Amino acid sequence: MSTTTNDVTYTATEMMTVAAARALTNDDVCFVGIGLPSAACNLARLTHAPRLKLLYESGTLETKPQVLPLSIGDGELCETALTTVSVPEMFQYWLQGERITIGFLGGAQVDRFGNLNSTVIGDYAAPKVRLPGSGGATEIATGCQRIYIVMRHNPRAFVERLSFQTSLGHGPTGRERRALSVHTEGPALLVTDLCVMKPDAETNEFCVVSIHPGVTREQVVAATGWPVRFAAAVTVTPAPNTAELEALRDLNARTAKAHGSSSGAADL
Amino acid sequence: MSTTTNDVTYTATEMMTVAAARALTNDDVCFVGIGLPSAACNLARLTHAPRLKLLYESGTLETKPQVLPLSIGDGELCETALTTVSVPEMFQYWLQGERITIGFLGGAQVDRFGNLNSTVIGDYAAPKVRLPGSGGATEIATGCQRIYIVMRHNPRAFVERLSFQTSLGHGPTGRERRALSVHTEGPALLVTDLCVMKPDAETNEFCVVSIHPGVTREQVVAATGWPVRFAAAVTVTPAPNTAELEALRDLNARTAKAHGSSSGAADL
Amino acid sequence: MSMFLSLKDAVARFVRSGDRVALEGFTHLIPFAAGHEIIRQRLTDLTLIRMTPDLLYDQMIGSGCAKKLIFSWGGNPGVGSLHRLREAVEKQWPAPLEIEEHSHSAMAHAYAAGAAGMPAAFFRGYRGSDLAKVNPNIRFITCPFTGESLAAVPALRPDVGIVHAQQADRDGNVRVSGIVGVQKEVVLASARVIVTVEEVVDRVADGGSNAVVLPSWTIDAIAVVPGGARPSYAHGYYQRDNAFYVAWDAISRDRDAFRQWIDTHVHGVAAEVR
Amino acid sequence: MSMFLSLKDAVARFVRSGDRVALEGFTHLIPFAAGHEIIRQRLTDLTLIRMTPDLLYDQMIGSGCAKKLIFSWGGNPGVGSLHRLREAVEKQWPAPLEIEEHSHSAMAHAYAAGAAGMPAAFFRGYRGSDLAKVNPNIRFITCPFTGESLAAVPALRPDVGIVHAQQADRDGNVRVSGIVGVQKEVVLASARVIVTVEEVVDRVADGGSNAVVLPSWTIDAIAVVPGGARPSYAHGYYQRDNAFYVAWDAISRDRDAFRQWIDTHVHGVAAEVR
Repeated sequence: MSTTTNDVTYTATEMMTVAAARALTNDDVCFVGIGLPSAACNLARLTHAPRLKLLYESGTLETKPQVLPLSIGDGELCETALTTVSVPEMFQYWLQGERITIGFLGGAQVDRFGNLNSTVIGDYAAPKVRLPGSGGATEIATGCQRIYIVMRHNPRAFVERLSFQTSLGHGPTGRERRALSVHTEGPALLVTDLCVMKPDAETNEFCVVSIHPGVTREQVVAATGWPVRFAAAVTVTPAPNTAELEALRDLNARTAKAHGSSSGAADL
Repeated sequence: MSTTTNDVTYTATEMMTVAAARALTNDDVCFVGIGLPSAACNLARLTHAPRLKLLYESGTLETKPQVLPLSIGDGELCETALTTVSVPEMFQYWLQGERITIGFLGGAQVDRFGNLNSTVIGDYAAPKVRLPGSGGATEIATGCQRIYIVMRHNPRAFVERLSFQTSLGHGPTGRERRALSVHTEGPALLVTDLCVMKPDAETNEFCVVSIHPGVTREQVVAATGWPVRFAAAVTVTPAPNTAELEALRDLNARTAKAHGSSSGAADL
Repeated sequence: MSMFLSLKDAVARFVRSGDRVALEGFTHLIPFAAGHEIIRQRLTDLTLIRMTPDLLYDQMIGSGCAKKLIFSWGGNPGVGSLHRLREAVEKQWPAPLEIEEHSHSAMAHAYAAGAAGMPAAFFRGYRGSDLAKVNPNIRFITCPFTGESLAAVPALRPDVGIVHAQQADRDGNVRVSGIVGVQKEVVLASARVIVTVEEVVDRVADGGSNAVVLPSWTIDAIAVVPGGARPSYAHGYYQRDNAFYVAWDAISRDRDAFRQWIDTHVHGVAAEVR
Repeated sequence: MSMFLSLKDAVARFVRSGDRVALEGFTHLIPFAAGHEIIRQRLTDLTLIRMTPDLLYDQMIGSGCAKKLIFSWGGNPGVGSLHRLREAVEKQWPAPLEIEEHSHSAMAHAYAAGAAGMPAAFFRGYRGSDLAKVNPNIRFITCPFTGESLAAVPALRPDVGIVHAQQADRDGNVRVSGIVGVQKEVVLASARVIVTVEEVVDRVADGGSNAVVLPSWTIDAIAVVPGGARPSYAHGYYQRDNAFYVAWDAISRDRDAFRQWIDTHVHGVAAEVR
């Protein structure tokens, strides 16, 4: 699907990536996952946030890849890093040590409070679909100051009830973080290919705050498995500008050339 | 004090250092402290045990110093090491990970079961003499497969009752290691400037197994603060041979030249 | 103390059916050659341990080597699912596969605890995760100073740890560069250790360089296997074969295509050549 | 994010009387210049934390900076006692000094726990040692898997961590080489961080080198102080002044000789010159 705004034509994935990138600042230290988060983080670094610090769980600190990595441990990440530490050190000193301001997460399922499932669909002992599992997600969800979620919006993914809660968002009733002595902020932003959502200040339920150009409220409602709420003032997400699109497309082109495919931008 | 045996003249400290060095083999991995242990370990490496592995708590693994270090973290140790790790890694992966076969310890006081005091003489809260403290000793005592103790023999040091038990030997009654779930062997050798002692197989009490040339039983008894026992067959410690003495004196001479004093061989 | 052996002899001597085996390498330096030798020697009933079971464990599980998997993320990085792993879990083919599932943080802490001679690892983890409900090896303790609840998992202490590295020196010391993952930890945590290396060099370390060096006395066998991490990569030697990771998706979707691939590319190759 | 300041300004801005302060360096890279600046600025009531309080802490304790010492080995390495420390403990001069005493393993684990955001460190330690009887911060937990008793100590989280290092780059990243001790851990465990360095260089790291590098965003202030670790040493820059360690024994035995030395060599020197 592509959209044209002010003579600029872009895909829904490009809109999503640009919207996620805009949330990042020069002061952030990001724990980056492969796929959409990696594209968004590197786009931010290549545009408005050149001093953004990117860390990958392979132990690469402050890495500046010229192409998007296919895996979390690509050589490119190490060669362009300030330094590379062991994986235990990454999880002990850097993630658990709360050095990270933003953790990016996705998953197969998200609920209205930003809780995430990346483990199984169906029963754990006899799953319908066995997913990759937690990886770093479970502790990223509690160890980073804030969590940004990036996911494609459809009713199988945006569900009333998770099959399995791999990673804590605001908890099943939206209020569990404090009870679990988790003092980090939790999910603060949910960017999809249809809209941008933020948690309600009172209830922590994710509500739509802006809708991407060309998308309707009805589409958002239809794509959400719970009765989705809209903020009092819903805006239209500013469309990608030419500088953002150019940087993103250059990055994807370099990546495709380096890897022989555009798989760097695949979700997983 | 010097002794002459078979035309070879040597000091009591030389005899002690040589006797301790002889206990080490090519298969050992030693956790080395500064002073007498360092001299003994490097003497062994420079004579009969060239493949002996020496580790210092500063994180230097398999180091081959040409001169004895003055401190546990001398540059010489790092420059001649296979590699240097952080101090937490040294205590976590190498000592606690039970990679070490022999730990050398000394102290201000030892009792008949090889328990050691390097903390205070007198009351802890109002000490007569404040000593340096544990350093690595407390966990060296339980983490190494075996402990060798090297100390100068006198009644103030070889005591009936420690002021403070900094490091576990065989325990106050000689049987505490197992009760504390410590499965390493504990003190297996005590080398002094008068004799060599080993724990009795039944009671774990240190008994004299060999007396250095020129030393009498009466001297050993007078220098020991508890009623010291002698093994059924007490031998005379073989005197240092010329090769051992030459290697030790060369090492001490190189050390004195490098440091401007012979302080590398000082006890602490 | 390490000895230089052929890969065939190293596996024959140090790996037994029924062992708890960890082949590690965090995307980088995955010991494919050694894993293939395990398949070739038809070892079975292994408990396979690995943070990121990927193509190599997909191949070993599909070949019937494993009875249990301890892991924290099972996928084909950047591509998709592991079809052999999924079929073992979802359809018990070629055999049922028991799984013990953790998070990366837990596995990393558990390897470090194994290396450090601890019975368990303690960390701030698993808060609000259902993983604690399905894995009885996830427990909690109370901090004796703050009263806080902290996660505990058993230390990982494999019977055999296998890693690939860039270099060994003639004394059998090994050096790892680039993304070092949990290579040091799995070596130090394991009762028996095999390391495959790209090459043998005169010196693996220089004074003061703080390199990741594994002394010879932490290793049992070293096998010189150039390319031993392909299709993953070895920093400074060769790149990751990304095309193979993509191609594996189709190969592994189909049982027959998978069997054929293993017959041709594993059983059909001698250990020394691969 | 680190900023380059003069040592005087760095200490004035980031160290306050009453702080818990750790100046670390395991024989190597001891931040003498920074400690002297603390004496010069007449800061008091500090809780001084250090595995091996040696000459620098002897000077700071004798100068009345400290109310408490957390440590694991207090001596003049290779020489003998610390007379100022002993007089503070044995005779309460110049003031009573509370001590919290640990083993090296406990201190190393406690710094690592501080860096890792843990409330406490858990380890196999203190078995059969009287230290657990005199230090209420040594406690024990039961392993939830094996039932074994394990030692626990609170994580060390200094208000200020101060280290010396060889190099900073222009972006304020710092590199430590040689014996790295607990330099990384104390930096990551501390709320505020000052690093003194020998020099500023273009690049502190190369791809894949696994060097000990501290990113600029883990540091508050960097002061360029060539020789800032003397009389200890800086690997690759200058040697340890062993003669001074020996000479300190006589200087520090006598209160007047000590005072004179501090007046001349600390108060009598400007911060920038030292």
